[in-house]
Amino acid sequence: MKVKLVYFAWVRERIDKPEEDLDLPDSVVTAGDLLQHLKTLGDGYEAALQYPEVIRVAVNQEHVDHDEPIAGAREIGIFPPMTGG
Amino acid sequence: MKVKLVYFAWVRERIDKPEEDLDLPDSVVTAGDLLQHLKTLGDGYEAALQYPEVIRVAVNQEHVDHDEPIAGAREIGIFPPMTGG
Amino acid sequence: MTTPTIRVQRENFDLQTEIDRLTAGRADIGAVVTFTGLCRDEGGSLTALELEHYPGMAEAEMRRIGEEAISRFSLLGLTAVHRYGKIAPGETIVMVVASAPHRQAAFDGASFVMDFLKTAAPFWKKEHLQDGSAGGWVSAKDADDRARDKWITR
Amino acid sequence: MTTPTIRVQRENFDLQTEIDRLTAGRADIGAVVTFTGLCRDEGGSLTALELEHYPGMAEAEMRRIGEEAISRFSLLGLTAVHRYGKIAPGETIVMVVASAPHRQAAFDGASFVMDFLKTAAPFWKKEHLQDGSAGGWVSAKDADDRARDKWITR
Repeated sequence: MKVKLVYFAWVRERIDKPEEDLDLPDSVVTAGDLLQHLKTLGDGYEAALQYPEVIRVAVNQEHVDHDEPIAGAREIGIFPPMTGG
Repeated sequence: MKVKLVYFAWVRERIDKPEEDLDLPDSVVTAGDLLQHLKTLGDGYEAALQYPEVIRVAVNQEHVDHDEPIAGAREIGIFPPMTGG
Repeated sequence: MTTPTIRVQRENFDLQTEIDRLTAGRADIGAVVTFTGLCRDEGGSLTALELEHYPGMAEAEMRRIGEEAISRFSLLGLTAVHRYGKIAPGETIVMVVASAPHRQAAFDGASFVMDFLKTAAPFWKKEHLQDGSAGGWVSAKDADDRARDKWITR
Repeated sequence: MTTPTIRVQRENFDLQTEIDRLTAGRADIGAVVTFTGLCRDEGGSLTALELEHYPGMAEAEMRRIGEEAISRFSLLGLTAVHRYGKIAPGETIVMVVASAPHRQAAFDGASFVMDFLKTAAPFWKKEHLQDGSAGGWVSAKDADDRARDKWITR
Protein backbone atom coordinates (compact mmCIF):
# COMPACT_ATOMS: atom_id res chain seq x y z
CA MET A 1 0.00 0.00 0.00
CA LYS A 2 1.42 3.36 -1.07
CA VAL A 3 0.72 6.27 1.24
CA LYS A 4 1.90 9.82 1.93
CA LEU A 5 3.18 10.35 5.45
CA VAL A 6 3.32 13.84 6.98
CA TYR A 7 5.18 14.64 10.22
CA PHE A 8 4.81 17.59 12.60
CA ALA A 9 6.58 19.27 15.53
CA TRP A 10 9.23 17.16 17.28
CA VAL A 11 8.26 14.07 15.29
CA ARG A 12 9.15 15.99 12.13
CA GLU A 13 12.39 17.29 13.69
CA ARG A 14 13.57 13.85 14.79
CA ILE A 15 12.67 12.07 11.55
CA ASP A 16 14.22 15.12 9.88
CA LYS A 17 11.74 15.45 7.01
CA PRO A 18 8.28 16.99 6.77
CA GLU A 19 6.78 14.27 4.58
CA GLU A 20 7.55 11.23 2.43
CA ASP A 21 5.82 8.63 0.28
CA LEU A 22 6.18 5.07 1.57
CA ASP A 23 5.16 1.66 0.33
CA LEU A 24 3.89 -0.21 3.39
CA PRO A 25 4.13 -4.02 3.79
CA ASP A 26 0.88 -5.98 4.04
CA SER A 27 1.62 -6.71 7.70
CA VAL A 28 0.81 -3.08 8.53
CA VAL A 29 -2.95 -3.08 9.25
CA THR A 30 -3.57 -0.61 12.07
CA ALA A 31 -2.22 2.82 12.99
CA GLY A 32 -0.29 1.12 15.80
CA ASP A 33 1.26 -1.36 13.31
CA LEU A 34 2.39 1.62 11.23
CA LEU A 35 4.20 3.24 14.18
CA GLN A 36 6.01 -0.05 14.95
CA HIS A 37 6.99 -0.40 11.29
CA LEU A 38 8.31 3.18 11.08
CA LYS A 39 10.49 2.62 14.17
CA THR A 40 12.50 0.06 12.16
CA LEU A 41 13.42 2.58 9.45
CA GLY A 42 16.36 4.23 11.21
CA ASP A 43 17.66 6.10 14.26
CA GLY A 44 15.58 9.26 13.60
CA TYR A 45 12.38 7.21 13.42
CA GLU A 46 13.44 5.30 16.53
CA ALA A 47 13.95 8.60 18.42
CA ALA A 48 10.68 10.10 17.18
CA LEU A 49 8.59 7.04 18.02
CA GLN A 50 10.37 5.86 21.15
CA TYR A 51 7.13 6.18 23.16
CA PRO A 52 4.47 5.31 20.55
CA GLU A 53 1.64 5.53 23.11
CA VAL A 54 1.90 9.36 23.15
CA ILE A 55 1.98 9.68 19.34
CA ARG A 56 -1.18 10.81 17.52
CA VAL A 57 -2.16 9.47 14.10
CA ALA A 58 -4.55 11.08 11.60
CA VAL A 59 -5.82 9.24 8.51
CA ASN A 60 -6.95 11.53 5.70
CA GLN A 61 -6.85 14.43 8.21
CA GLU A 62 -9.02 12.78 10.86
CA HIS A 63 -7.80 11.50 14.23
CA VAL A 64 -7.72 7.68 14.59
CA ASP A 65 -6.98 5.44 17.55
CA HIS A 66 -3.96 3.15 17.36
CA ASP A 67 -6.13 0.05 16.99
CA GLU A 68 -8.00 1.42 13.96
CA PRO A 69 -7.17 0.12 10.46
CA ILE A 70 -5.48 2.47 8.02
CA ALA A 71 -6.80 0.80 4.85
CA GLY A 72 -7.81 3.38 2.26
CA ALA A 73 -5.49 6.06 3.63
CA ARG A 74 -4.09 8.52 1.09
CA GLU A 75 -2.38 10.68 3.71
CA ILE A 76 -1.36 9.78 7.25
CA GLY A 77 -0.27 12.45 9.73
CA ILE A 78 1.97 11.51 12.66
CA PHE A 79 2.56 14.01 15.43
CA PRO A 80 2.85 14.62 19.19
CA PRO A 81 -0.08 15.71 21.41
CA MET A 82 -1.49 19.05 20.28
CA THR A 83 -0.62 22.25 22.15
CA GLY A 84 -2.47 24.96 20.23
CA GLY A 85 -5.09 27.41 21.45
CA MET B 1 -35.55 62.11 60.22
CA LYS B 2 -35.19 64.02 56.98
CA VAL B 3 -34.21 61.94 53.97
CA LYS B 4 -34.12 62.15 50.18
CA LEU B 5 -36.15 59.44 48.43
CA VAL B 6 -35.45 58.48 44.82
CA TYR B 7 -37.77 56.30 42.74
CA PHE B 8 -37.11 54.31 39.58
CA ALA B 9 -38.92 52.44 36.77
CA TRP B 10 -42.59 51.65 37.47
CA VAL B 11 -42.27 52.74 41.09
CA ARG B 12 -41.31 56.21 39.80
CA GLU B 13 -44.13 56.15 37.22
CA ARG B 14 -46.82 55.20 39.76
CA ILE B 15 -45.67 57.65 42.44
CA ASP B 16 -45.35 60.12 39.56
CA LYS B 17 -42.18 61.83 40.71
CA PRO B 18 -38.50 60.91 40.44
CA GLU B 19 -37.53 62.06 43.93
CA GLU B 20 -38.65 63.99 46.98
CA ASP B 21 -37.47 65.02 50.44
CA LEU B 22 -39.52 63.59 53.28
CA ASP B 23 -39.52 63.97 57.06
CA LEU B 24 -40.08 60.48 58.42
CA PRO B 25 -41.86 59.78 61.74
CA ASP B 26 -39.84 58.08 64.52
CA SER B 27 -41.93 54.92 64.09
CA VAL B 28 -40.11 54.23 60.78
CA VAL B 29 -37.08 52.18 61.81
CA THR B 30 -36.49 49.60 59.06
CA ALA B 31 -36.69 49.64 55.26
CA GLY B 32 -39.91 47.63 55.57
CA ASP B 33 -41.38 50.24 57.93
CA LEU B 34 -40.58 52.89 55.35
CA LEU B 35 -42.47 51.06 52.58
CA GLN B 36 -45.54 50.68 54.86
CA HIS B 37 -45.36 54.38 55.74
CA LEU B 38 -45.10 55.45 52.08
CA LYS B 39 -48.19 53.38 51.20
CA THR B 40 -50.25 55.71 53.40
CA LEU B 41 -49.25 58.84 51.46
CA GLY B 42 -51.73 58.51 48.58
CA ASP B 43 -53.11 56.44 45.73
CA GLY B 44 -49.92 56.59 43.64
CA TYR B 45 -47.83 55.30 46.55
CA GLU B 46 -50.47 52.64 47.25
CA ALA B 47 -50.28 51.45 43.61
CA ALA B 48 -46.48 51.50 43.53
CA LEU B 49 -46.06 49.61 46.80
CA GLN B 50 -49.03 47.27 46.57
CA TYR B 51 -46.74 44.24 46.81
CA PRO B 52 -43.94 45.53 49.06
CA GLU B 53 -42.20 42.13 49.15
CA VAL B 54 -40.98 42.60 45.55
CA ILE B 55 -39.73 46.15 46.11
CA ARG B 56 -35.99 46.75 46.50
CA VAL B 57 -34.57 49.37 48.86
CA ALA B 58 -31.10 50.93 48.75
CA VAL B 59 -29.72 53.08 51.57
CA ASN B 60 -26.98 55.50 50.48
CA GLN B 61 -26.76 53.55 47.20
CA GLU B 62 -26.33 50.10 48.76
CA HIS B 63 -28.94 47.33 48.75
CA VAL B 64 -30.56 46.63 52.14
CA ASP B 65 -33.01 43.94 53.25
CA HIS B 66 -36.43 45.04 54.45
CA ASP B 67 -35.60 44.21 58.08
CA GLU B 68 -32.49 46.41 58.12
CA PRO B 69 -32.60 49.80 59.90
CA ILE B 70 -32.41 52.95 57.80
CA ALA B 71 -30.90 55.15 60.50
CA GLY B 72 -28.23 57.46 59.06
CA ALA B 73 -29.66 57.35 55.55
CA ARG B 74 -29.15 60.48 53.45
CA GLU B 75 -30.64 58.97 50.28
CA ILE B 76 -32.99 56.01 49.97
CA GLY B 77 -33.71 54.43 46.58
CA ILE B 78 -36.94 52.51 46.04
CA PHE B 79 -37.40 50.44 42.89
CA PRO B 80 -38.61 47.17 41.33
CA PRO B 81 -36.36 44.12 40.73
CA MET B 82 -33.50 44.98 38.37
CA THR B 83 -33.62 43.95 34.71
CA GLY B 84 -30.38 45.30 33.26
CA GLY B 85 -27.56 43.45 31.52
CA MET C 1 -4.11 45.61 43.25
CA THR C 2 -6.25 45.45 40.13
CA THR C 3 -9.25 47.79 40.10
CA PRO C 4 -12.19 47.39 37.72
CA THR C 5 -12.93 49.92 34.99
CA ILE C 6 -16.63 50.82 35.16
CA ARG C 7 -18.65 53.05 32.85
CA VAL C 8 -22.34 53.86 32.39
CA GLN C 9 -22.83 55.69 29.12
CA ARG C 10 -25.26 56.45 26.33
CA GLU C 11 -22.80 55.73 23.48
CA ASN C 12 -21.81 52.41 21.98
CA PHE C 13 -18.40 50.83 22.73
CA ASP C 14 -15.69 49.03 20.79
CA LEU C 15 -14.67 45.65 22.15
CA GLN C 16 -11.21 45.54 20.59
CA THR C 17 -10.38 48.96 22.05
CA GLU C 18 -11.42 47.78 25.51
CA ILE C 19 -9.40 44.56 25.17
CA ASP C 20 -6.34 46.49 24.01
CA ARG C 21 -6.59 48.75 27.07
CA LEU C 22 -6.40 45.71 29.35
CA THR C 23 -3.60 43.92 27.51
CA ALA C 24 -1.31 46.70 26.19
CA GLY C 25 2.31 46.50 27.28
CA ARG C 26 2.06 43.35 29.38
CA ALA C 27 2.85 39.68 28.80
CA ASP C 28 1.23 38.03 31.82
CA ILE C 29 -2.28 37.76 30.30
CA GLY C 30 -3.02 34.45 28.59
CA ALA C 31 -6.79 34.77 28.23
CA VAL C 32 -9.36 37.51 27.62
CA VAL C 33 -13.09 36.74 27.64
CA THR C 34 -15.67 39.31 26.59
CA PHE C 35 -19.43 39.29 26.89
CA THR C 36 -21.65 41.56 24.81
CA GLY C 37 -25.38 41.78 25.51
CA LEU C 38 -27.61 42.95 22.67
CA CYS C 39 -31.20 44.11 22.37
CA ARG C 40 -33.29 41.22 20.98
CA ASP C 41 -36.62 41.53 19.22
CA GLU C 42 -38.24 38.14 19.50
CA GLY C 43 -41.64 38.94 18.07
CA GLY C 44 -40.75 41.66 15.57
CA SER C 45 -42.88 44.15 17.51
CA LEU C 46 -40.17 46.09 19.37
CA THR C 47 -38.84 49.46 18.24
CA ALA C 48 -36.55 49.96 21.24
CA LEU C 49 -35.72 49.10 24.80
CA GLU C 50 -35.35 52.11 27.07
CA LEU C 51 -32.73 51.56 29.75
CA GLU C 52 -33.21 53.50 32.98
CA HIS C 53 -30.60 53.46 35.72
CA TYR C 54 -29.89 54.82 39.19
CA PRO C 55 -27.02 57.24 38.56
CA GLY C 56 -24.25 56.84 41.10
CA MET C 57 -25.55 53.59 42.53
CA ALA C 58 -25.33 51.85 39.13
CA GLU C 59 -21.61 52.61 38.93
CA ALA C 60 -21.07 51.80 42.62
CA GLU C 61 -22.83 48.43 42.34
CA MET C 62 -20.97 47.53 39.13
CA ARG C 63 -17.72 48.42 40.89
CA ARG C 64 -18.59 46.18 43.87
CA ILE C 65 -19.39 43.30 41.50
CA GLY C 66 -16.19 43.88 39.53
CA GLU C 67 -14.03 43.98 42.67
CA GLU C 68 -15.59 40.74 43.90
CA ALA C 69 -14.88 39.07 40.54
CA ILE C 70 -11.24 40.25 40.51
CA SER C 71 -10.70 38.92 44.01
CA ARG C 72 -12.57 35.65 43.52
CA PHE C 73 -10.97 34.61 40.21
CA SER C 74 -7.61 36.44 40.54
CA LEU C 75 -8.36 38.43 37.40
CA LEU C 76 -5.67 40.67 35.94
CA GLY C 77 -8.22 43.11 34.56
CA LEU C 78 -11.97 43.71 34.46
CA THR C 79 -13.96 46.25 32.44
CA ALA C 80 -17.74 46.61 32.50
CA VAL C 81 -19.70 49.14 30.45
CA HIS C 82 -23.49 49.45 30.60
CA ARG C 83 -25.46 51.71 28.27
CA TYR C 84 -28.62 53.69 29.07
CA GLY C 85 -31.27 55.44 26.99
CA LYS C 86 -33.15 54.04 24.00
CA ILE C 87 -31.54 51.04 22.35
CA ALA C 88 -32.88 49.54 19.11
CA PRO C 89 -33.03 45.79 18.35
CA GLY C 90 -29.59 44.55 17.31
CA GLU C 91 -27.77 47.28 19.25
CA THR C 92 -25.53 46.62 22.25
CA ILE C 93 -26.63 47.05 25.87
CA VAL C 94 -23.74 45.84 28.00
CA MET C 95 -20.14 44.73 27.70
CA VAL C 96 -17.83 42.88 30.10
CA VAL C 97 -14.14 42.12 29.53
CA ALA C 98 -12.18 39.86 31.91
CA SER C 99 -8.47 39.06 31.61
CA ALA C 100 -6.50 36.40 33.47
CA PRO C 101 -3.42 34.20 33.12
CA HIS C 102 -5.59 31.21 32.09
CA ARG C 103 -8.90 30.72 30.35
CA GLN C 104 -11.12 29.26 33.08
CA ALA C 105 -10.67 32.29 35.34
CA ALA C 106 -11.41 34.67 32.46
CA PHE C 107 -14.58 32.75 31.52
CA ASP C 108 -15.72 32.54 35.14
CA GLY C 109 -14.98 36.22 35.77
CA ALA C 110 -17.03 37.46 32.82
CA SER C 111 -19.89 35.06 33.56
CA PHE C 112 -19.96 35.99 37.27
CA VAL C 113 -20.07 39.71 36.50
CA MET C 114 -22.96 39.25 34.04
CA ASP C 115 -24.99 37.12 36.47
CA PHE C 116 -24.70 39.79 39.16
CA LEU C 117 -25.14 42.74 36.78
CA LYS C 118 -28.48 41.22 35.77
CA THR C 119 -29.73 40.78 39.32
CA ALA C 120 -28.01 43.47 41.42
CA ALA C 121 -27.07 46.47 39.27
CA PRO C 122 -29.87 49.09 39.29
CA PHE C 123 -30.97 49.12 35.64
CA TRP C 124 -34.48 48.62 34.27
CA LYS C 125 -35.74 47.97 30.76
CA LYS C 126 -38.94 49.38 29.29
CA GLU C 127 -40.28 48.19 25.94
CA HIS C 128 -41.34 50.59 23.19
CA LEU C 129 -43.55 48.91 20.59
CA GLN C 130 -44.07 49.48 16.88
CA ASP C 131 -47.70 50.61 17.39
CA GLY C 132 -46.32 53.57 19.35
CA SER C 133 -47.31 52.28 22.75
CA ALA C 134 -45.05 51.67 25.70
CA GLY C 135 -45.08 47.89 26.06
CA GLY C 136 -44.43 47.90 29.75
CA TRP C 137 -41.46 47.17 31.94
CA VAL C 138 -39.52 43.95 31.39
CA SER C 139 -40.03 41.53 34.28
CA ALA C 140 -37.15 40.10 36.27
CA LYS C 141 -36.53 36.44 35.42
CA ASP C 142 -36.27 33.61 37.92
CA ALA C 143 -33.64 32.10 35.61
CA ASP C 144 -31.42 35.12 36.30
CA ASP C 145 -31.75 34.60 40.05
CA ARG C 146 -30.82 30.94 39.63
CA ALA C 147 -27.81 31.87 37.47
CA ARG C 148 -26.66 34.22 40.22
CA ASP C 149 -27.29 31.71 43.01
CA LYS C 150 -24.98 29.09 41.50
CA TRP C 151 -22.05 31.37 42.48
CA ILE C 152 -23.32 31.59 46.05
CA THR C 153 -23.85 27.92 46.78
CA ARG C 154 -20.65 26.48 45.37
CA MET D 1 -28.38 25.83 9.28
CA THR D 2 -25.57 27.85 10.87
CA THR D 3 -22.08 26.99 9.67
CA PRO D 4 -18.93 28.00 11.54
CA THR D 5 -16.46 30.51 10.11
CA ILE D 6 -12.96 29.03 10.40
CA ARG D 7 -9.62 30.64 9.55
CA VAL D 8 -5.97 29.74 10.05
CA GLN D 9 -3.81 32.77 9.31
CA ARG D 10 -0.54 34.50 10.07
CA GLU D 11 -2.06 37.98 10.61
CA ASN D 12 -3.70 39.37 13.72
CA PHE D 13 -7.51 39.79 13.91
CA ASP D 14 -9.95 42.43 15.18
CA LEU D 15 -12.56 41.19 17.64
CA GLN D 16 -15.10 43.93 17.04
CA THR D 17 -14.99 43.28 13.28
CA GLU D 18 -15.63 39.56 13.86
CA ILE D 19 -18.50 40.29 16.26
CA ASP D 20 -20.06 42.75 13.82
CA ARG D 21 -19.95 40.08 11.08
CA LEU D 22 -21.98 37.72 13.26
CA THR D 23 -24.52 40.29 14.47
CA ALA D 24 -25.04 42.68 11.52
CA GLY D 25 -28.61 43.02 10.28
CA ARG D 26 -30.25 40.64 12.77
CA ALA D 27 -32.14 41.09 16.02
CA ASP D 28 -32.30 37.51 17.33
CA ILE D 29 -28.88 37.53 19.05
CA GLY D 30 -28.94 38.45 22.72
CA ALA D 31 -25.43 37.40 23.70
CA VAL D 32 -21.97 37.28 22.15
CA VAL D 33 -19.01 35.76 24.01
CA THR D 34 -15.47 36.04 22.72
CA PHE D 35 -12.30 34.33 23.83
CA THR D 36 -8.85 35.64 22.95
CA GLY D 37 -5.76 33.61 23.77
CA LEU D 38 -2.47 35.50 24.08
CA CYS D 39 1.19 34.53 24.21
CA ARG D 40 2.35 34.70 27.85
CA ASP D 41 5.89 35.09 29.02
CA GLU D 42 5.95 33.83 32.60
CA GLY D 43 9.66 33.97 33.28
CA GLY D 44 10.69 36.89 31.09
CA SER D 45 12.90 34.59 29.03
CA LEU D 46 10.68 34.09 25.95
CA THR D 47 11.16 36.01 22.70
CA ALA D 48 8.42 34.20 20.79
CA LEU D 49 6.25 31.13 20.46
CA GLU D 50 6.37 29.52 17.04
CA LEU D 51 3.04 27.98 16.08
CA GLU D 52 3.20 25.04 13.68
CA HIS D 53 0.03 23.50 12.23
CA TYR D 54 -1.13 20.73 9.93
CA PRO D 55 -2.54 22.67 6.94
CA GLY D 56 -5.89 21.33 5.84
CA MET D 57 -6.45 19.18 8.89
CA ALA D 58 -6.23 22.19 11.23
CA GLU D 59 -9.11 23.88 9.41
CA ALA D 60 -11.05 20.61 9.11
CA GLU D 61 -10.73 19.83 12.81
CA MET D 62 -11.67 23.39 13.82
CA ARG D 63 -14.72 23.09 11.57
CA ARG D 64 -15.76 19.79 13.19
CA ILE D 65 -15.40 21.35 16.66
CA GLY D 66 -17.34 24.45 15.58
CA GLU D 67 -20.18 22.40 14.06
CA GLU D 68 -20.44 20.32 17.23
CA ALA D 69 -20.64 23.50 19.35
CA ILE D 70 -23.34 25.03 17.14
CA SER D 71 -25.42 21.86 17.33
CA ARG D 72 -24.89 21.25 21.03
CA PHE D 73 -25.64 24.78 22.28
CA SER D 74 -27.95 25.96 19.46
CA LEU D 75 -25.56 28.77 18.62
CA LEU D 76 -26.60 31.40 16.07
CA GLY D 77 -23.00 31.95 14.97
CA LEU D 78 -19.49 30.68 15.62
CA THR D 79 -16.16 32.06 14.40
CA ALA D 80 -12.75 30.60 15.24
CA VAL D 81 -9.45 32.03 14.03
CA HIS D 82 -6.07 30.48 14.91
CA ARG D 83 -2.77 32.13 14.01
CA TYR D 84 0.46 30.42 13.02
CA GLY D 85 4.09 31.50 12.73
CA LYS D 86 6.15 33.38 15.31
CA ILE D 87 4.12 35.19 17.95
CA ALA D 88 5.75 37.48 20.52
CA PRO D 89 4.68 37.72 24.19
CA GLY D 90 1.54 39.84 24.51
CA GLU D 91 0.38 39.04 20.97
CA THR D 92 -2.75 37.07 20.16
CA ILE D 93 -2.76 33.37 19.24
CA VAL D 94 -6.41 32.39 18.92
CA MET D 95 -9.87 33.92 18.87
CA VAL D 96 -13.34 32.37 19.27
CA VAL D 97 -16.66 34.22 18.95
CA ALA D 98 -19.97 32.53 19.82
CA SER D 99 -23.41 34.13 19.48
CA ALA D 100 -26.72 32.87 20.85
CA PRO D 101 -30.12 34.14 22.00
CA HIS D 102 -29.04 33.92 25.67
CA ARG D 103 -25.80 34.20 27.58
CA GLN D 104 -25.28 30.70 28.97
CA ALA D 105 -25.23 29.12 25.49
CA ALA D 106 -22.78 31.74 24.23
CA PHE D 107 -20.46 31.21 27.23
CA ASP D 108 -20.68 27.41 26.90
CA GLY D 109 -20.13 27.51 23.14
CA ALA D 110 -16.95 29.59 23.35
CA SER D 111 -15.60 27.56 26.27
CA PHE D 112 -16.35 24.22 24.56
CA VAL D 113 -14.60 25.30 21.36
CA MET D 114 -11.50 26.41 23.29
CA ASP D 115 -11.29 23.18 25.30
CA PHE D 116 -11.37 21.10 22.09
CA LEU D 117 -9.13 23.45 20.11
CA LYS D 118 -6.48 22.94 22.81
CA THR D 119 -6.68 19.16 22.75
CA ALA D 120 -7.80 18.16 19.22
CA ALA D 121 -6.80 20.83 16.68
CA PRO D 122 -3.38 20.02 15.16
CA PHE D 123 -1.26 22.97 16.34
CA TRP D 124 2.03 22.83 18.24
CA LYS D 125 3.99 25.54 20.09
CA LYS D 126 7.76 25.81 20.15
CA GLU D 127 9.52 28.26 22.46
CA HIS D 128 12.22 30.65 21.26
CA LEU D 129 14.32 32.00 24.12
CA GLN D 130 16.16 35.28 24.66
CA ASP D 131 19.57 33.57 24.64
CA GLY D 132 18.89 32.62 21.02
CA SER D 133 18.20 28.96 21.70
CA ALA D 134 15.07 27.04 20.85
CA GLY D 135 13.58 26.30 24.25
CA GLY D 136 11.84 23.16 23.13
CA TRP D 137 8.29 22.19 22.35
CA VAL D 138 5.55 23.07 24.81
CA SER D 139 4.17 19.94 26.51
CA ALA D 140 0.50 19.04 26.44
CA LYS D 141 -1.15 19.68 29.81
CA ASP D 142 -3.24 17.17 31.75
CA ALA D 143 -5.39 20.12 32.85
CA ASP D 144 -6.39 20.67 29.21
CA ASP D 145 -7.47 17.03 28.88
CA ARG D 146 -9.54 17.36 32.05
CA ALA D 147 -11.12 20.60 30.79
CA ARG D 148 -12.12 18.77 27.60
CA ASP D 149 -13.39 15.70 29.44
CA LYS D 150 -15.91 17.70 31.49
CA TRP D 151 -17.90 18.14 28.25
CA ILE D 152 -17.86 14.39 27.60
CA THR D 153 -19.02 13.17 30.98
CA ARG D 154 -21.86 15.55 31.60
